Parts: sequence; structure tokens; C-alpha cells
Amino acid sequence: MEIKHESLKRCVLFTVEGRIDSSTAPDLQQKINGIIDQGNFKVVVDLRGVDFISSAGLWVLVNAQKKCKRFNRGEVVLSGVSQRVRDALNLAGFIPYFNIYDDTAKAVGSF
Amino acid sequence: MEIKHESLKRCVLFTVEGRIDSSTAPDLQQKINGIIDQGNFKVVVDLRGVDFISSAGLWVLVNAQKKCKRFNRGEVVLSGVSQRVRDALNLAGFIPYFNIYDDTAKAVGSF
Amino acid sequence: MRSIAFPGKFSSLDDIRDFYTEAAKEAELDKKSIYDVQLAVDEAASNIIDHAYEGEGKGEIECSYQVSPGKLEVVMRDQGKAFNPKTVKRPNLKANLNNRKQGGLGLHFMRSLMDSVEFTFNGQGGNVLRMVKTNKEPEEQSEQPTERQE
Amino acid sequence: MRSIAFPGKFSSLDDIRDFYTEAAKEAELDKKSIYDVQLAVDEAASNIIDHAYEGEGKGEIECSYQVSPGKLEVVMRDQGKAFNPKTVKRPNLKANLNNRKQGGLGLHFMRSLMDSVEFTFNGQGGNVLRMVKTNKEPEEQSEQPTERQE
Ligand SMILES: Nc1ncnc2c1ncn2[C@@H]1O[C@H](COP(=O)(O)OP(=O)(O)O)[C@@H](O)[C@H]1O
Ligand SMILES: Nc1ncnc2c1ncn2[C@@H]1O[C@H](COP(=O)(O)OP(=O)(O)O)[C@@H](O)[C@H]1O
Repeated sequence: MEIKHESLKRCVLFTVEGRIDSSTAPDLQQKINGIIDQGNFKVVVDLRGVDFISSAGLWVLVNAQKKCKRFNRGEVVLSGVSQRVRDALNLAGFIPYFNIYDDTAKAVGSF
Repeated sequence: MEIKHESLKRCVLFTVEGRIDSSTAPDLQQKINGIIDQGNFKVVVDLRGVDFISSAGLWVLVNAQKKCKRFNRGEVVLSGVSQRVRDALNLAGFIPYFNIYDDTAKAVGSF
Repeated sequence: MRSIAFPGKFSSLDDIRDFYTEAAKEAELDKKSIYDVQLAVDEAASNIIDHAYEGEGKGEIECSYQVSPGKLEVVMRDQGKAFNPKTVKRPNLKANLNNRKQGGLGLHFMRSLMDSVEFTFNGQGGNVLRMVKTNKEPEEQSEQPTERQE
Repeated sequence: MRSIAFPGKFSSLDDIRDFYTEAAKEAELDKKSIYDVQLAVDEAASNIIDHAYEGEGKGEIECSYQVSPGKLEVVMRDQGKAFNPKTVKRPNLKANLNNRKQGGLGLHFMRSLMDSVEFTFNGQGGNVLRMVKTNKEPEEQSEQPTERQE
């Protein structure tokens, strides 16, 4: 799994590639939480390059969402959600917790 | 040439595809100016799909930039600039007038 | 039927998924079913490490399978804590975001993705998990009249 | 050498670029040079419509060319207003954004993109524009010592 992040004017954009499973999810959680804890509550996660995600990976996204939505201070939005990732989010009942954009530019443009 | 536009939270994103020459430039100019004249001075133009641009097309971009930068009210930024488009901008001396982003998401994220 | 014992570590997950991907291909499962198997065995192995062994490096996960055309039977054994899935309550998938607490999805995923999921604990033998995945009947063909025998 | 007369309309630009693209390929120009030709002939034809004919649908643009390996000679003729490029002053490419006024780039592009650009006006014959494009010498090879003849 590879994680990049970029601070934009109104949000931080994460780009994740590879497999998010119990082995890699802790690394993702640490990187995302690190950024959120610095006061960045508007987050885009571009999942275009993610070819596998388990429940461990989904919880990283939901935990980040909880943090960001607290006190109405922000939100995690998703982009590049493949059918596989969407199916997993759906199975977990997580779809309602996220705004999902086809396009990363539109996700960034939502902030 | 095909033009799409999408109003995002902080900017309008134009996506242009095809050839911008003296035959199509007036259409582009009309569409972009129409949006700017409605008070949208923060504009991203995604040129990823543009495979030809003549000076007529470049002037559309520069004229839009002039309008947007007036009174410091905004800016046109570019993304998806191919080598061909970059060479033409350079030949015209137009590079200094634009912030150019590799990535449309980052261009949107600059506002 | 092949069988491999993988170390009970999260770094084995890649290999365990790959092992069962090959098995699923051998069983001629369709693309979607193969991914379902990958996800189910990942969740199963993660649970063995997390709950049966209560941590990494405590024991092995013995992975084996059987195939017939359109059908894969996954068998995973561990020597960890005995597990009775009846004691586990189902997650509330409709709860508000703030009422969702981490955990409780693994079994739900396995049961949703596979046709059957069965745990047995047999004393010395440890836990045995059996999961079966079969190709769905091609639903698109149901509109065509089936040929009858006179 | 082929020759086609295109209607002096902006909707002809696509066809004019395509016509010279074929010519440039026939001359075995490299990819970058082919694009340079496309852009130069587009600017030239646009100027003929805009300035020589002062509008669309006033006359034709007669396009012809000659090729030799690595070299393309473009010839475009019109029956519009006589044009002397010496009277045109060069654009200030370094001006501030607000001091840049639309126009004045076409000739600059043509001269920058092509090896030579030459206008002649010959009474009845109208304007003749000759532009030549040759493949650049492959510069990468300049580091290799050239073989000498003893
Ligand atoms: N293989 C196992 N061995 C022992 N206990 C298990 C096993 N799998 C699941 N459990 C128990 O069932 C609970 C629910 O498991 P599961 O649905 O996979 O969610 P999670 O593992 O994410 O908490 C776990 O918290 C654990 O107590
Ligand atoms: N083919 C032509 N026939 C007549 N006048 C021309 C021709 N091409 C250029 N001109 C004149 O030269 C000026 C500069 O031309 P050019 O550099 O192509 O810029 P533009 O056409 O964008 O103004 C034009 O404004 C016009 O007055």
C-alpha cells in the first residue's frame, strides 16, 4: 500500500494505492489521524488505486469520518471508489456516512 | 470540441476536449465568459483532452484571465496541460499569466 | 486438495489471499466470486490472528481447499482459543455513525460473501472453519425458455 | 505535389490541417515537426480568412505542397488583399497581462514554428505564402565522434 497526501487550500487530499488489509490499515490510520490531529478536518481520500479493502481498512475511513465530523468541523469525502470498494462499504452499512464523488477534482471542489 | 462545466463550492471547473482553433474558439469564449459574467471569477480549465490549440484558443484563455484577475477577484488556473499546449502557451509568452497544475484536483484545491 | 500452513501474522494475508485466489481459479469461479473469496479468507485469517491467537506470531493458520467445477470449499484450521460464533451478536448496520464501534464486521462479511460458513472446535484439533463458494446461476439466461424433454 | 482549394471558412481549418498532416508524413517529418506544421498552417489559413479576405466565405485558400525526404514546402495562395508583412510589428511577448491585446501572434507562431516564411504578392495572382519545414538534425548524435575520411 502506498499513501500520499497533499495539503490544498481547503482540504487535505490523500491518495491511496494497493491493498488495505489488517497488515496495512494501521499505517493508513496513523497517517490520516496524524493529519487530522493537526487540525485538518476536511479530507478527501482518493481510492482509485485501491484494489483490495477489508473491514480493517473500512474502519480506518469510518474512524477518520467520526473525528472529522465531530463539532461539525469537517468531513471525509471519498473519490475513485471502485465497484469492489463500493460493495464493501455497502456490506458494512457505511455508504450513508460518506459523500462519494466520481471525480477527485469534484471531491476537492466540495470544500 | 466539447465543453463541460461544473459549479463547485469555490470555483467553476471547465473540461475541454478536442481542437481549439478559430472555428471553435468563439464557442469556448462565449461559454467561459457567460459563466464569468455571472460572477464566477475562480475558474479551473482542464485541458487534458485538448489535442490542438491555436493562438485563437490561447486568447480565449488570456481574455478570461484578464476578466477574472480584475479587481483581484479571482483567477483562471489550468490543468491537464500537455506538452503541445505548454509549447504554444510558451511561444505566446502566456506561461507567466497562469498557475498550471498537473492535477485537476490540485487546481480545484488551489481555491 | 493442497494445504499450506501460513504463519499467523498479518503479513501472511497477501499470501493467504493469493493461495485461495489460485484455488478459486482452479474451481472456475467467476471474477466477482473470486474477489468475494479473497475478502472472506482475509477476514477469516484476520480473526484467527486477532481472536483465536490473540495476537501475531502465536501459531499457524493451516489453509486447505477442495474444488469441483464452479465450487470451492475453503478449510482453515488454527490451534487457538475455542470459538463459538453463536455467542457473537450481529452488528447493527443501520446505526448512526457515532454509534458504530469498531469490530463486528468480519463474520458478517464472511457470511454475506460465502454460501456457507461453519465453525467446529474439536478438542485437540483446534478450530476448523469451512466456507463454501459456488458460482451463481447465470440469471441473465432465465428469460430464455428452457428446453424440455418430451 | 498535390493541390486543393478549400473554401475560405473556419470550418475548413480541420481539413487544411489534415491535408498538410498527410503531406508532412509524406515528407517523413518527425512527430513534433508534424504538429508544428499543423499549427503553422492553421495560423496562416486563419489569417487569410481574417485579414486577406476580411471574413468567411469571400474566397478560396489554394493549398499545395512539395516534399523531399525530411523537408516539406507548404504553399498557400489567396486572392485577397495584398499583404506586406514588413508593415506588421512584432508582438511584445513580455508585456504585463493587462497590456496584451488580442492579435499579433499568428505571424510570430508561423515564423517560430517553420524554418522559413515568405509572402509574395503578384498582381493578378494574389498572395502567395511559402513556408518550409525540415526535420531538425538529430542533436543527440552530436556527442558521438563523427567518422572522418582519411
Ligand atoms: N476465529 C475466531 N476465534 C475466536 N473468536 C473469534 C473468532 N472470530 C471472531 N471471534 C469473536 O467474534 C467477535 C466478532 O468477530 P468479527 O465479526 O469478525 O468482528 P471483529 O473481528 O472485527 O471484531 C470478535 O470480536 C471475537 O470476539
Ligand atoms: N494573410 C494576411 N493578409 C493580410 N493581412 C495580414 C495577413 N496576415 C496578417 N495580416 C496582418 O498582420 C497583422 C498581424 O497578424 P498576426 O500576427 O497573424 O496576428 P492576428 O491575425 O492574430 O492579428 C494582422 O492584424 C493583419 O493586419
